Amino acid sequence: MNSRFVRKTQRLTLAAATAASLLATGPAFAKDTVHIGFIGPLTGGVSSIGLGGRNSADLAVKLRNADPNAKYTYEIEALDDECKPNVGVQVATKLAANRKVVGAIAHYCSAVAMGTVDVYHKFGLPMTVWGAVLPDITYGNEYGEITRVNGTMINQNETAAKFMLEQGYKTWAVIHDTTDYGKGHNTYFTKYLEEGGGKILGAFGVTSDQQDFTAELTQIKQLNPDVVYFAGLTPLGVRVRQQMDKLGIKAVFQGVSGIKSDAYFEGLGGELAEGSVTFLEGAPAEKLPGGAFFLSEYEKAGYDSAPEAYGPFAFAATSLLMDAIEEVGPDRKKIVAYMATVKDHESITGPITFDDHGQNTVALITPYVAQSGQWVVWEDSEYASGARKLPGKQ
Amino acid sequence: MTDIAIDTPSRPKGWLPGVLTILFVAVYSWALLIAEEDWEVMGLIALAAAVVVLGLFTGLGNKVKASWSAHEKPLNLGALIGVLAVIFTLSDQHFPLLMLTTTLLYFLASLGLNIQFGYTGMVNFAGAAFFGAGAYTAAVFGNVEWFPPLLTLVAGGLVAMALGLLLVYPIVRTTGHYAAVVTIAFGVLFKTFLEVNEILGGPQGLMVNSMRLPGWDFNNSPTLFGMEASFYFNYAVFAAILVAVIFTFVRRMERSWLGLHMDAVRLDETAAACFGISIHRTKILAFLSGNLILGIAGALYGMMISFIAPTSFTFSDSLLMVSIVLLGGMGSPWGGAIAAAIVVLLPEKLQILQEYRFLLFAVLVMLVLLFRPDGLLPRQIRNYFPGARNGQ
Amino acid sequence: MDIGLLAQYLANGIMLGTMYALVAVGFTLFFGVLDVIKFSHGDVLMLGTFAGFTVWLGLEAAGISNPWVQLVLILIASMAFTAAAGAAIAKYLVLPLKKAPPLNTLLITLMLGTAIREAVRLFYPNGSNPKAFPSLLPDASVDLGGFLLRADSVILVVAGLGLITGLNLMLNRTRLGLAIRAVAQDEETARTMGINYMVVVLATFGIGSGVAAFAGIMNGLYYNEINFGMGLLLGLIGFSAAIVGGLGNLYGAILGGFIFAGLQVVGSALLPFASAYKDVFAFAVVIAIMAWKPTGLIPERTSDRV
Amino acid sequence: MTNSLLEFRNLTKRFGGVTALDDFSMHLNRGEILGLIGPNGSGKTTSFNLLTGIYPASGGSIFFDGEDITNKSPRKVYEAGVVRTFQRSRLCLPLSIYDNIMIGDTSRLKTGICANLLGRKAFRKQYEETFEKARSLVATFSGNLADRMMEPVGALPMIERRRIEICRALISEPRLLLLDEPSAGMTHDETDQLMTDILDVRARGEGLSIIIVEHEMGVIERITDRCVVLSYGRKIAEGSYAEVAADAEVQNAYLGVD
Repeated sequence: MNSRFVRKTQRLTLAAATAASLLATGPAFAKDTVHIGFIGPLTGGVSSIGLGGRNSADLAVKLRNADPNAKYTYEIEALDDECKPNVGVQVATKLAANRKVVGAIAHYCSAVAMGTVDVYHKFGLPMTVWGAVLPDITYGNEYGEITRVNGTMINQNETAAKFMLEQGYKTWAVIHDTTDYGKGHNTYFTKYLEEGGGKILGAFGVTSDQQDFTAELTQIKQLNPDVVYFAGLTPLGVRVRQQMDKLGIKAVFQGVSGIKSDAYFEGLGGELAEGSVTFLEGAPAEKLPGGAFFLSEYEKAGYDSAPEAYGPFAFAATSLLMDAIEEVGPDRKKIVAYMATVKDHESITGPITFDDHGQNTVALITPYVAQSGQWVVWEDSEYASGARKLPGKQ
Repeated sequence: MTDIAIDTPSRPKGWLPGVLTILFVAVYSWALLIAEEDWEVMGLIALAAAVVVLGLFTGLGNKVKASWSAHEKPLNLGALIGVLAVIFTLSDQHFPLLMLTTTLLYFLASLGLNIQFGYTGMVNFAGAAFFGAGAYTAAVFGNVEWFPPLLTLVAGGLVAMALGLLLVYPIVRTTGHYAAVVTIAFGVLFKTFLEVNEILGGPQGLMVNSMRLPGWDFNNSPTLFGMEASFYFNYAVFAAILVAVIFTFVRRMERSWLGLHMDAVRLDETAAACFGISIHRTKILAFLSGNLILGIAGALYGMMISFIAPTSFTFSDSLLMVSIVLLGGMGSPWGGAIAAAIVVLLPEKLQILQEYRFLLFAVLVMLVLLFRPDGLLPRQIRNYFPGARNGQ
Repeated sequence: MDIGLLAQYLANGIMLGTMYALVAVGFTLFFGVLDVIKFSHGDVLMLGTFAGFTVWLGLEAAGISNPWVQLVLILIASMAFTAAAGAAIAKYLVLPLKKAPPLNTLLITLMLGTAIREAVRLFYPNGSNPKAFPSLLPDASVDLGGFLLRADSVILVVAGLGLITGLNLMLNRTRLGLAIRAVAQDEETARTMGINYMVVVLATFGIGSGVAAFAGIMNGLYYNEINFGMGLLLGLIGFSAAIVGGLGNLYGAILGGFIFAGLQVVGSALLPFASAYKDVFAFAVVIAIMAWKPTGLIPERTSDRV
Repeated sequence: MTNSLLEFRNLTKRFGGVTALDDFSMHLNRGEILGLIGPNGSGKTTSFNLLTGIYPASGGSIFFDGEDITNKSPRKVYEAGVVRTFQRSRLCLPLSIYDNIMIGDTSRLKTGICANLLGRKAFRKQYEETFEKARSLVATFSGNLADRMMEPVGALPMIERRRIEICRALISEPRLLLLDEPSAGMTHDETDQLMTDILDVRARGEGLSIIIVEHEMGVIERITDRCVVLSYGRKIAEGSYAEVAADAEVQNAYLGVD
């Protein structure tokens, strides 16, 4: 484990312990308050992820504020993009137009991030993505303001294609939402799957708030694929999975990182969810270098919802931003310059290194399977051990 | 001939109350726009309430009204100058300018709806769709290199008008609830179409290029007296002037035979037809000119916020626009201005309200409909040439 | 087209049509007695469905888990709650505006719909998120060559059609039905004949709303998901269906409901593009029908007295 | 040119199964005042509605000044010179007296967008002229209203509204005026005054013909040249007031003996 990280962790724990005495004696000197922004889907179908992200960012700020060595007091302004691009642009503009805000951690929904990157660039606000996976968010522009701590969907789909082919499946039908997110997943998955020899029997685009999939699924049933690959977010995924059952489609339900949330089980119940497969970049929090520390602090803080899949990334992004501010001061331009130099920066998700597009490289992809009402890392699951079987396998 | 004028011209109504109102409103909006703390905003709202009560019970309001109708032209001009003055004092503040411009554009949209709904009685539940049609047109034409952006604005209006043309046939043939279903269906259809149609960005939306005048990109920050102003300054000034021009036209339309025909059609189609008023012509004219204004407002709005998506133009947004007209008072353009300010600014300013805004406005409109159906600033009786002695 | 596929689409169309017709008859009933459009209908339906959902949560917590018992209790609670809400709206919002222009009623109920929708979103626990509605009906199914006939779908359709038939019988065979029809025909005369106007109006709004709640529960059982926005589209479709059919009588609403469902199914099955275009198609046809028959397919008698 | 200004030929109107007007033929001479009388529901207002194009006729035809105007739009009928008042007052209550009267006249004025919005000088001239015209017309009926031209009609008592409605009909200098129960809700003296005023206006211009539907037989007796009596949609009598009043069938119809 990284030694500097441990030092910092100890420092933080120490800080927490002495917080009471500090409060009693009063601060030795008045720190300046620095405002940073957080944007994510706090309401709507994917709000559990957004709230997890916000809580994690909030936790990072709380821990830093308890640290007597921090130069500034941080205040986080959390805004809701509702996973809608236009709302995202609205709140991003609001955040970026506010001069007090020097940096932001933003977006889980790729479609939203695609709309807002121009706003951050226009206002020169450094923004670090904590959850959106579409490659174009960092690679589709030359904006120095935009960085991302989590991985993109490219690696995810490469692993996914390879993994599923290894399981012996031959044919797929694709349902993707028609945002850049769903289309992107479809593109990369198709590419890697066909390179690996898999066959796509049909692909269907659906809108992100569609209710009824009878038409698509009826056709899919006729195609009779081994696997239904779904590229979209949880609420849509729940509906598709449900209606697959209604029409008697027995294929494996393979999702993308967008369905890796607890809401998937709340929507479906354990029985229907059972055996769904999904992929997430990065190692599971418990297995991450600082993951245990993060999870225990998160629990201690008493948030009423889980950090979810991208909480650790939000925590890491927020910490990174605050590290930058500590280093260069609360100045947008300087922070942007600092971000360009980030290399092997410790975080609870592992070292962060930004390439020339501000993209962190997260090579590790973890497959998950739905087992008894929760997402279980494939290697640890009864499916890997052979105690349970995915549909269509002997 | 008996000639006892009600208002004896011996005591001409002064311009002072009007000017003071403009000054007050200007200072007030400035204060409201830059207020940041909730208590400041609360205080300002309380002040506004106090002023309204004062105006109602001391007769001050009537004085302002009288002053305005006696000196309408100079006072309207004064109001424009007031808005511009506020814009100048806020010239380097991004967010207040953005809000001010949004208010102006919603006001503009309400003028369009007013022609349809307030005057002619054709309720349009697809206001946001036509507004969106303008914005999408701006997005499409804005990306065409050779297309002059000023014309994009006009194109936005024309496309909204052309879409209106598609609906004109069912709309003039139907009345009441049956007509309502036509616009409602269109509003839903429009949003769904944008969502499923990938050419126009699908559910994700589209980037919109900025407004440009010859030699001037609106996304550049102008320099004023050596200070760098916000790029929203461009939009604010442009929107204010646009609103002034269209306001003048809408006012003239109201104060003409066309306006009279619209009222006649709204109040009694059968009687209007019996006096030779062409119901169809009047309705078509009202619907299309209303859409033209909605489209223009939408186009500029799209260019300003630079990103649009189908979810910006939903049925709920259309309802919000109808709310503005109802809150302000049907057929009352100034009422629309006040209502637009309330609907746009209040939730932005009072963060607590942000989440509750749709609920708040829905309840507010219900109360207005139940207890003050004429709106906050009820429409005045038509006066073709205010200030003129004739007829008074 | 393959027979199995065709059957699947047909089954889907019947299901949706029944649901829409149940919503549409409410609009027709309200319009009949008061000549008003109560646009909050869809959102009242949503409210009723949430009430039913809450009852289900309560039953689960209380350990009553027999699906049939649950279903009956949910239906009763939901329909009763919705009926009460509908009657209350009639009493406090619709009747006070009786003398105002009819558009005002449309507007006030539209706004009420927004208010209900927003209130559920904001105040129901975790209300902005979709809720998983339980499957309470047996999920047995018969595979008929590519077409899966499910017991729950059959039960839902039969129950829905039964309810519509019952409603029709009630209108034509009972004293209350007679009174409702009398008021719809001519309020003044009905009053002079000793019909308690207020009771009839409130009963009509109650019945219409209760029937809609059934559609809401049906929707929940079919899609296994409810959310605060579900009433908006259902209400819009119900309204369109009632208008397209013609506000004059119940058959118009039923016809309109099935036409709309038919359009959606045709739109999703036969159009050469994504099935999401089905609503675009259906609403476009609605507009076209309005252009062709400005007072609906089964028009009401004109009442503009000169 | 014939002497008859208006002619109904076998006019029929059915609503569903109800025959509101049955094979009704009559004519109106130029400059004549004709009383159209009959019990409630006998088809008087219906014949007005057919004549003004509000309802399409089920059969028969209407000739006005030698021209077939059957099923012409209300607008065309108005343009031919036929105006009417309504049984239930149909004024636009929120609008001013002037506006309401101008509704009766504006479609003959220039209503193009350019003329109305851009050429405000010319528009103003038009406005000032019509204002004087409307005002002097109102002054004929009610001197006190002539100074309140910019007040909303809704604030006026019913009687004044009736007068405004007649002004609205007369402002366009029509050739045929259809009065549908003008005296409803008025006292005897007020009715008398109103009739005198109408005759006054008629005397000023040239050849205004009038058809009046009225229950007040005193009025009919005083002002009409001729009467047509309807019962259950059929014409049962025609002639001077004295003649029809003496007709047995008419008496039966009114007494309800049939």
